[in-house]
Amino acid sequence: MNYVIEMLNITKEFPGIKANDNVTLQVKDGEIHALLGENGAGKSTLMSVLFGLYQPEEGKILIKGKEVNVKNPNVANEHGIGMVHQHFKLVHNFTVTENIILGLEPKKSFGRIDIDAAAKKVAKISDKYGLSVDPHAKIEDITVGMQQRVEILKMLYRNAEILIFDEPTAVLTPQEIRELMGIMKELVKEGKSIILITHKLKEIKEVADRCSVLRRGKYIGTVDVGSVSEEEMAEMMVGREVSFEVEKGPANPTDVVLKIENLNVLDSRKLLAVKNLNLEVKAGEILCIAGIDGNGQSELIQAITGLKKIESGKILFEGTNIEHESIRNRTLLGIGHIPEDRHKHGLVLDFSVEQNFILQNYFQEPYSIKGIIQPDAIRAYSEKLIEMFDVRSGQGSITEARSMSGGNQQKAIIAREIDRSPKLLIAAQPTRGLDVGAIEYIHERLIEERDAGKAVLLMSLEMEEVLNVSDRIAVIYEGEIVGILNASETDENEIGLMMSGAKRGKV
Amino acid sequence: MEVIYSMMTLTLIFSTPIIITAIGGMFSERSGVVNVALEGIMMIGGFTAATSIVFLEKSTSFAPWIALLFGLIAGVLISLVHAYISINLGAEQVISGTAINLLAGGLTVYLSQVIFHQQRTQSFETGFIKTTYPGLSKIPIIGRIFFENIYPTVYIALIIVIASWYVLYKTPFGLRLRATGEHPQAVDSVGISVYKMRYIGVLLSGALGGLGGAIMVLTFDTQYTIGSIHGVGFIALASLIFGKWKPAGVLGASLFFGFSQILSVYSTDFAFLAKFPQEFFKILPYLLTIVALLIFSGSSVGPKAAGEPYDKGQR
Amino acid sequence: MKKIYDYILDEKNHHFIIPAISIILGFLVGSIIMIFSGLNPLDMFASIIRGVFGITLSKIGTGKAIFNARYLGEYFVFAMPIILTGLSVAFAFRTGLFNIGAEGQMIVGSFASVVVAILVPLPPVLLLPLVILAGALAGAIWGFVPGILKAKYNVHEVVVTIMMNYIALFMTNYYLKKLPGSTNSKTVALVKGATLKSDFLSDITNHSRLNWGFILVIIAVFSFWYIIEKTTFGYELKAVGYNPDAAKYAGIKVNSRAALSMVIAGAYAGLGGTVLAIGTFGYGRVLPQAEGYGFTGIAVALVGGNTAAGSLLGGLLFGALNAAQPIMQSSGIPKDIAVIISSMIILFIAMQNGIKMLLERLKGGK
Amino acid sequence: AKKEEPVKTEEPAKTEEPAKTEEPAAAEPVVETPDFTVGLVTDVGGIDDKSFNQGTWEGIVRFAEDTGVKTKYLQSASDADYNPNLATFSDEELDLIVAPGFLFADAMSEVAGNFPDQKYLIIDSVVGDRPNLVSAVFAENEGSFLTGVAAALKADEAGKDTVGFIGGMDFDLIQKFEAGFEAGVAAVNPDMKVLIEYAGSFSDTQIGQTLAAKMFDQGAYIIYHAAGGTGNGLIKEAKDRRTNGEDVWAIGVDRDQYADGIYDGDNSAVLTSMMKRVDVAAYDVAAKTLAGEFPGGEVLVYSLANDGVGIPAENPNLSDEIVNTVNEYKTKVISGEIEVPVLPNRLK
Ligand SMILES: Nc1ncnc2c1ncn2[C@@H]1O[C@H](COP(=O)(O)OP(=O)(O)OP(=O)(O)O)[C@@H](O)[C@H]1O
Ligand SMILES: Nc1ncnc2c1ncn2[C@@H]1O[C@H](COP(=O)(O)OP(=O)(O)OP(=O)(O)O)[C@@H](O)[C@H]1O
Ligand SMILES: [Mg+2]
Ligand SMILES: [Mg+2]
Repeated sequence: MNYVIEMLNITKEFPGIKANDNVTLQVKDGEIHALLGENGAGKSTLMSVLFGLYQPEEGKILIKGKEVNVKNPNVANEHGIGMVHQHFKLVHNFTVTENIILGLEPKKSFGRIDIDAAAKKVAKISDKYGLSVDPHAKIEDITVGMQQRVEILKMLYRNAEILIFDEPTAVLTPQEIRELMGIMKELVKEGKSIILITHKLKEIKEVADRCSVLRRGKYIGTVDVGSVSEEEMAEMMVGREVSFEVEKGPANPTDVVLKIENLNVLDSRKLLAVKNLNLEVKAGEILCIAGIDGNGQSELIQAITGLKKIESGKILFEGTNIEHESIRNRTLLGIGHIPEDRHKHGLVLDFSVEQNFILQNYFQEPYSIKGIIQPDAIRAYSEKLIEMFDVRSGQGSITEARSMSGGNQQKAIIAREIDRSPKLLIAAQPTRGLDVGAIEYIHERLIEERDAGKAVLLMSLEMEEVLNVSDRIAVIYEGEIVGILNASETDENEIGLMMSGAKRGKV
Repeated sequence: MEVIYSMMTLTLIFSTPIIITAIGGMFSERSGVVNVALEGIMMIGGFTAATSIVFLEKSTSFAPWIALLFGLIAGVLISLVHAYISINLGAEQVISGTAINLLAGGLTVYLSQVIFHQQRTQSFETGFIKTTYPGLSKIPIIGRIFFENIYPTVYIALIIVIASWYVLYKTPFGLRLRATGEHPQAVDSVGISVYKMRYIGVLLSGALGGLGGAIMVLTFDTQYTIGSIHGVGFIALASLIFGKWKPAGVLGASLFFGFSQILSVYSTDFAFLAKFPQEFFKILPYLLTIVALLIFSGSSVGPKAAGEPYDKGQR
Repeated sequence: MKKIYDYILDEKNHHFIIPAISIILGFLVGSIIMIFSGLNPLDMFASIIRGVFGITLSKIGTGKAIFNARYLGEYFVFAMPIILTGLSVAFAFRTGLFNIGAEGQMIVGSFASVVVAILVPLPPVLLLPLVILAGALAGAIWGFVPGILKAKYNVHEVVVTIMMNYIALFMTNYYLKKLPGSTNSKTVALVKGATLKSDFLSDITNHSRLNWGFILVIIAVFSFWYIIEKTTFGYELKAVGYNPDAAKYAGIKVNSRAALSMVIAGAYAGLGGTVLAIGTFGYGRVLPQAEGYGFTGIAVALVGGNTAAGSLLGGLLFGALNAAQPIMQSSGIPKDIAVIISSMIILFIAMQNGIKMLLERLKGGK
Repeated sequence: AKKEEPVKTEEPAKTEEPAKTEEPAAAEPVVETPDFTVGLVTDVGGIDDKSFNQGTWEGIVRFAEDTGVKTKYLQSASDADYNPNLATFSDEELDLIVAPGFLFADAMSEVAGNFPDQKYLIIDSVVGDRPNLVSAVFAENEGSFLTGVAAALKADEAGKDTVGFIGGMDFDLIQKFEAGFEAGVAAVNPDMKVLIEYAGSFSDTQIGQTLAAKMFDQGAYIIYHAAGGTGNGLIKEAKDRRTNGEDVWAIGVDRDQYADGIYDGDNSAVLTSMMKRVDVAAYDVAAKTLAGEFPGGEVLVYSLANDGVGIPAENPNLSDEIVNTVNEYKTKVISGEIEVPVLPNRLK
């Protein structure tokens, strides 16, 4: 068989995790090969190994049949491997041509860059593949989709034969995605081979020839896309093994605590990340926002908690619009927030555990009286939380948060947010990166909150968590809720299809 | 009219060290390393040049030029410290720069005492000499400004501005340097070493800062003293910002700051300026820089990655 | 021995060990430079001991008075302003801002104190507090400008503070000369009631210039510690300094806290100017150039790990180097070695990542 | 430099090592070494500042060489050091403590009050009411008068009608230089124009040079400076212009600056200098103190009459004729026939 790339038995470990465990990937000449897997399955790691960013502990790489030691990205480039990174590597105030030729500048007399020749070449390549990129445009003036084409041109300019796309559609509009698919097809027609990393089954179905699936670092298998259904691929991706059912009784939803009406939120690139979104969360239920990373769930939560300004729409908390309330006021009104990124938002790592416990209420009695911090009250409170939530650390209350394990850091945040007894608890990826025990514990606490009559808004990327913990599931796709399902009446396949945009449900 | 010509020429002379040093700072910051050590680098360059000329002037008529070279080399050496600390050790670049400024003051005076047994270098006789170029000075207007009673170092400054513009905007090196200051990850991803580019940027600032300091001492002074540079390095920093990190802008800003000082010297000759105290003209460059920063604050000028240590792993 | 070794290698102690190593290395480099230029480093240390305590080692055994309290008094006079500028830099650091402007804040502090002392006709009991307040307030205003520019427009505070230093210098010089009775180099002497001078303190220290300024310093050190460690406001400042994103998440107004911290930092530096003007001198001075108190303050803050007590110790350390300078110079040691040592200490602290790596390697190698 | 130096500025190495001078007994076989020490506290300039610190130190060293007494000095790192440095010497009970410059006035007065048993000399400032303190001041206006005369004569000789003056900072001490110079020029040629400029600094050579260039361009033939380090810029500009064949001159201040103006081998751009003999003052007072005649509380005035100010003995750039005329004027000033003003015209 004619493979351009063979990654055989690759194992790559990070401290505490085998990101790739004996993974094999074989890419045929001239095919589009999809690499499918959940978040954290090890896709990017595998590609980073291929591109020379990481060195694997075990396994070997063959390029066009020859074993190669890809020490660094330059070696990869020499072998005709190019990569479009998920985060574009473009200089914003440079022109398209300047970005493309960076590092490989054609020269004319007196050591000058021959920018005209370069621009012509860029235009030629662009025409050849129907990319319609203006070689003289500045990056900051063009759309994200166009920027991605510049990245593609960058590879083509370097005569790359094997093109890696890491989640290329995550940041694109549907039209742009359609165009990208066309470009990919054009590329393989010209004899290139493509590895496409994605979660979206629809896309795989549309362009890919074959698909390799990873799950939790392990290689699951490779299938011919034409001969399997989306459901089958989803099953491979999610897996059946799992699931110790979480003990929980039926929900008793009562009043609506949070009501979102026609909400629109922009992301950092000024694109609509949340589109005309409507949602209700009731007291006594766990509503889960399920979706693939980057579909607007982060922006939605930041809008509710006040970390992000909204574009339009209403956020009603117990009937009052909180659009203009400060973060502090939303907290005081009774919103608790377990943030998605615990190191960025959730903790002050240089503070001690007890100082982190009071992050949301340090200014209130008994922790502060007339502007003076009350160490005794804080210590007592801290001891209580440590006891109640079993937060383990070297020196108890005075342990620096930085020195704690991820699971205990997360427990500390959860302790802080739950103990304030908020009417609405927002938990964004609360179990990310934690071990099984910690996950179980956190799930129990969330259910306890629900049973105590609180509204819980869960955001998760983990299919099991979505299914086991929540009562209702709102699937988000491209900033819209594409379906609301009862957890007891659905399954992974249905959710997976909705998450990847292949199916729409009732809203 | 006579007065205007004189003022123009003097502005060129006055601005020369500012221009050269600021262009040096531009290379450093374009590579992504903030350099507040320009003042200190100038001091080291000025001291080295003064010391070398004292020892050389009796033996060669090229002494000033050789002294410039030594000043330049000394600037490179001291900037190596900044480069290592900022680039390899990922330190807070402003702290490193501040320490170098402080060090330069102590070191130059200390070495003066070791070498000359006094707190300043010995006086030198030659330095650079203002020259009038007989043929050229007859050219209308231009001749009077550029070729009469002027130091050859002025031409060095102008050549450096043009050369740096060329290098920055026309050559592969310039493209890579600018990219490094904007988006080092992008540079790394196409196989160019970010560290190498940053070293070159910082060492260029050392070379030009050293040269600027050397020129300052060899044109205005008869020896190096602790007061020889007196804040010109910070004016250069101001010019760099006011000139938006661009060669032409830096030239314009430096000339403007130089001109404001010349105006203060001539203020007694113009009724409308005589009202302003000397202090007003001294404050002007600094005040304008703050205003400029305020105006720029909305738009993003200045190398985006300047001041941030490069971490290979970061995306 | 093993215990000491472990203590040094323990990461928990780095905040203390790294400045200590930097200080040692700074003196080491200074000593090596001296040896290379044919000087004896021990003479430098003798000068420092004499400059600080007035203990003349060579007099030991000669029967002459070995100790002279005046040196101690003058030593504190040296240390007081740089402790205050050190506090200023440290305070701003606590919210993640780099205050290179302590110099300028100090200059305007001096200026404001002198102006009030000269122009405001009040009895001493009322005047003195006003004079002190004016100094702190002027420094605070000078700190507010970069603070608000940073908070509102995200203009980098480093460049602004450098520029503000020069503006402070030239502007105050201009106005000082305009005060009634001023010459082109200084103002009239302030009435004694408007100064911090004290015959009592001077007498007990053998006519040194020790003055009540030390009380202000103690109050400043204490207030720094109190604000940072004890108050809700200090908690917010620290949170902003350590992690602005988390601070925002917790509902803290990050920008206003940053601006406020520059205001307080400026007040400390302004107070430093007050102590210098109405404690050490008793008149306003037209300065030919900046005096470097602000830059020494950076060293003080870095050595002190940006804490109150650390700045106090750092101020005493660099005060010792200052006090020793004339004595060094007169015993044939260029006084500039003190400047070299100070700057080397800052450089080594800047290199702390390198020192940490070295310590890690030592640990690994064990 | 074929001329006798009034003070040994050419050999700084000798004066720079106090360690050496502290033990004169070892260096020179003086039979009877008096137990007497003179101490100098300098300002930030230090004993090699080419200005009054250096001059004063040279006077003290010369006195030590002549008599075998001991010397010491302390250099101030800032003006905050003045007081403690003076007090340090007072503690050590030195026999005479000297400080140059009016900036010392406050510190001197305070320390002299604190140590009534010590003897002090302040140069360039009058500090009254202290019986243990002598003030030495100079008639800079008289010395400057002579340079004015010399400048005007030289300009007349060359057919030029303008001369100039650059002051460091505009305050009374420097105004005395300005006033004397103006008066000297006017005494010779009342129609001659005198351009007056102040640099606003004693250490900014950039401004010094620029001011000089401007004034030369405006027709000044000779420029006299009383601006310390700023004057280096003037001398540099004059050297440059003379190298280019332009006929312009600089006049030095404080010491004989002839050597600073040397260009092209032997030529100097420094026409003459207004010498202010701080060394003489330091020497005199030290001698009197040693002899037990310390003139406590007095104000000693050094003027043309006692050669405390004046132009150098050798002036290679001045013709004998001019020197003779200058000397005639000197006699007239000494005799009181001419009274030299202390206030410049612009302030009258
Ligand atoms: N540099 C690293 N150090 C430690 N762990 C890492 C590192 N990079 C990735 N991991 C971990 O390795 C596992 C696999 O990550 P990888 O990025 O390959 O997943 P992925 O399939 O690309 O996921 P995603 O869809 O989120 O991009 C994850 O658990 C991740 O946390
Ligand atoms: N050093 C690390 N330690 C722990 N987790 C890490 C580390 N580096 C990355 N991760 C985690 O691994 C996951 C995926 O990382 P990865 O680098 O593969 O990201 P990616 O989104 O696939 O980016 P790209 O496609 O641009 O490489 C993320 O959850 C990230 O937080
Ligand atoms: Mg990803
Ligand atoms: Mg990935």
